[in-house]
Amino acid sequence: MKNKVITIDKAMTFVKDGSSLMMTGFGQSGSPRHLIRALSKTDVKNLHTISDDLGVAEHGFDQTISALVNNKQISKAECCFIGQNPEASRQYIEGTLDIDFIPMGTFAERIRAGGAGIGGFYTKTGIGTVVEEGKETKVINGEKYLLELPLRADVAFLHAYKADKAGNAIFKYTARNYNTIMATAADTVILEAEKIVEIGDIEPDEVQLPGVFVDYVVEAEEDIL
Amino acid sequence: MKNKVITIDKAMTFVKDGSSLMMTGFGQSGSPRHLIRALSKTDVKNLHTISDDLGVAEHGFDQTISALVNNKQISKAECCFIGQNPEASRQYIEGTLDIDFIPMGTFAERIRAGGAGIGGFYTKTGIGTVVEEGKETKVINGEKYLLELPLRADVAFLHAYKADKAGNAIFKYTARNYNTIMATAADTVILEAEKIVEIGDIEPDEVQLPGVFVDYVVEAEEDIL
Amino acid sequence: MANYRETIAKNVAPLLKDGDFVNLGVGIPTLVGNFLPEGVDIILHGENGSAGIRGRLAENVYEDADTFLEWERTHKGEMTDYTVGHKDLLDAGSRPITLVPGACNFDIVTSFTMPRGGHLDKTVLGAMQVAQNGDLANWLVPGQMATGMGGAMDILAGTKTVIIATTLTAKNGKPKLLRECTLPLTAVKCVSTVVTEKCIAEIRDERFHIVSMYPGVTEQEIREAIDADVIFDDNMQIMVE
Amino acid sequence: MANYRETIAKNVAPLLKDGDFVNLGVGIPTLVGNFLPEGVDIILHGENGSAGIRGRLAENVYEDADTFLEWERTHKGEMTDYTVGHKDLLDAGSRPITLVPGACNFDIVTSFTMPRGGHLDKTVLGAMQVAQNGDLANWLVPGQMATGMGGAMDILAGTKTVIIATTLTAKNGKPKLLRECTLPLTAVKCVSTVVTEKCIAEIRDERFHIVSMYPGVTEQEIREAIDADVIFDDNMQIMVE
Repeated sequence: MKNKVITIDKAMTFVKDGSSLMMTGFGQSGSPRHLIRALSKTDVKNLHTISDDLGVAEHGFDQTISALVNNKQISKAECCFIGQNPEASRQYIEGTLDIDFIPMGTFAERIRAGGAGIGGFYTKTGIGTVVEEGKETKVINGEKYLLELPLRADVAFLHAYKADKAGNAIFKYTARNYNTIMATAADTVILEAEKIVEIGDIEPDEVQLPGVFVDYVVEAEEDIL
Repeated sequence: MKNKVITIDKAMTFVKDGSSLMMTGFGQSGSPRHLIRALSKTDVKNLHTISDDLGVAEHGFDQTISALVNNKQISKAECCFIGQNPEASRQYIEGTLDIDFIPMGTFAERIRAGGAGIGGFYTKTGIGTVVEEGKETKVINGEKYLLELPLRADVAFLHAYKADKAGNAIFKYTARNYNTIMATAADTVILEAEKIVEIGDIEPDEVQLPGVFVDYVVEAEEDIL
Repeated sequence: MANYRETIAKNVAPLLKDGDFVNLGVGIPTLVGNFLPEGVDIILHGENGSAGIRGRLAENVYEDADTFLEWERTHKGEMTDYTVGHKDLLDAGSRPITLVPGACNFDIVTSFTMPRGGHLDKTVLGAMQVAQNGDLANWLVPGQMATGMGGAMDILAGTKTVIIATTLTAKNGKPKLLRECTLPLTAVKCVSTVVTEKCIAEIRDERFHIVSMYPGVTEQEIREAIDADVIFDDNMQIMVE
Repeated sequence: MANYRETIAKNVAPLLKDGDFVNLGVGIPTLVGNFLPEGVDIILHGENGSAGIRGRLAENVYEDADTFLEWERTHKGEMTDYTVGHKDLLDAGSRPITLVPGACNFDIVTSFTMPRGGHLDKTVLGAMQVAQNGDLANWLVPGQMATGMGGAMDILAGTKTVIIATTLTAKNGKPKLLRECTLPLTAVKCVSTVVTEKCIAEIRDERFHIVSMYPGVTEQEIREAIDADVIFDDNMQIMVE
């Protein structure tokens, strides 16, 4: 197995102006904060982000995706919820940040489809709501469904508790969230890990994300924010 | 959490003549052999089985699904591969066993759809082959896809290495295979486990199949076959 | 009716049955967990990836950035477990939680397989408007509130029983139980029961059937507060105080 | 050319590059693992749920039912690990295997996300027929062979590079490389390269481009064995003996 460990500076070279960027995390939980902090210190702009939410703004936890919102590095966001980031709401209502709101289960399923070679799928989520607008519908076994299409990105940022140098990863509790699917749906997948171990130090059955989906591994710094 | 442990005799009462029955296992690996052996000793017939294959017949390993084939308890099978069971091939060519062959990735995805409330999905698998016959096609982003529909069953038999009494389960190596999806796609889900432990004895992050998907847990007997 | 939020939560609790797998929305629904009778064993779903939530941490580690940062540093990696709290063990509102024995964690795809696939027994959610056909609006006030729908639409798409926990009228006194919703919908024909501080209404045959009332509340008071077809059950029950 | 199966496998091996994630089909493809050059690090995919297969167990524990049963009893639960073998660690042909350090196991959905989602770099499969447009037939002979397609169609649907390892002609001497397949297809326009015991053919512009030949084999011999449009490369290479 190949050693995929790179520096965080090297990791930043994969994100360019206008890149589409998936980031894991559900609010505070499992956010790739070290990669995001590094990206917030670059001049990269016009990002098209694909993430559950736009981060948590309260109490100064601004190294989640909120750091990129504050810097106005995002021009277009596909996400599910921004209720924990009033600044994102403000930019959205002002019209400076374009947001496409997607129901969370559909969002997850679209990313999974993007990574699994599924061309589209039918779901009942959103039937009879604004989510249905402009979408194809189909009646299957007497029930109406919406057609939803896959989502992919140029780059994905992931966060693990532990990873071996080949990218096999383990998560803690609710930090697993989008890691398993975003790792499959981006051209370049960069995983930050709180702890990096040697290849062979993780048992095959303990692995929660196969390393074959990961392109690069970055060591998260000791501090949290 | 509720204690879901029942006897294997009680488990057998859920399978009736004509029931549709999912069984995990990929050949020898992860087959719910204890439940299958018990079922092979009942008079239940006309089963509609949904399983990767029809078992391994060689060297007398006839407590995989092959036991049900030998007994002619199956009238209709949806599966991917019968190359390890010549008796199934014989019954199929003779016309006494009706088999619908499904490509394995499509088969897995259809079961997953059945368990996840997905009404159907588009895949490229089988385009231009007999698998395409009679199916709707759709061009998405310039590429042609087949529409595939969900699969569900009345009952599912699963096999775990270890489970707690609430059904949270852990598998070994390649025995995990269909457990994670078949547990979601049947009305009654019965899990046999080589080892049953108390609720709380498995860490939340170690669980590979959430107990909420499992209805009943049966202790596998000490012998293997 | 000093604390109407607790009154609502207390009256939702008896609707949850032993063994139910339930998702509780933010706000009043979250309080329901405090009022479950002894011996009633409910498994709580957290859509960010938990089954078996015990509840939020008693201590408020989110008081300020320094406190939380210090807490994160001492609750990371292998340092603590699910009974104590961990920086990576949060609820959908990003607050630290603990779990019960037998709980498990999973990824977001598995988490939404649960409601969308019909594996969740019940959900308790708040509402801005409920229509007599069961339509629900609780996510968007055009031009005013823009948070996104989160997981609500998916949870409603597949969950068998949807209980709404809400005040009978809005803060400005306007009815929330209506003939038709005027706000953008979260889901159509999904609501089973509405629990308010004054009455419990079941939705059947496109009407609100009042099955229980708070002591001292009159039928006329309820009729005036609901802008829809209302039927008072012959076998009227009394709500828990 | 004493052992044509080994000749084919030896000549497939150089087509696999360091770091490739590869699925090897049953038969000749499985032999390829024996001929990888030192230092070439290939991750082998097992469609029943492994990435990082080392190979089958050296000992034949499948000799008879009693031997295997005894082996299962001593290789179960926590008794052994992936370097030794385990009753639940099998390949797609139900044979016990071991894994390399850094290997992992996963469920069937994840396993097929790999090929169908384009995460597998290469696959090496056998063939009954290959057409000059890249169509492949390798799963069904109507009325004679009925095993099912297994995972082949899904692996072919998403894998970037498809290498066929097969004899140039069938046992009865009939060509396998054809203008059009006559047997039911496994997948359309999927084959990149065909490695046989006499030549290596790349498929480009709906023709077989012969890029390498076995020592002593003549162009005429190859032309006669292929019932399709054939072009001999100007820069012809010599196959490994």
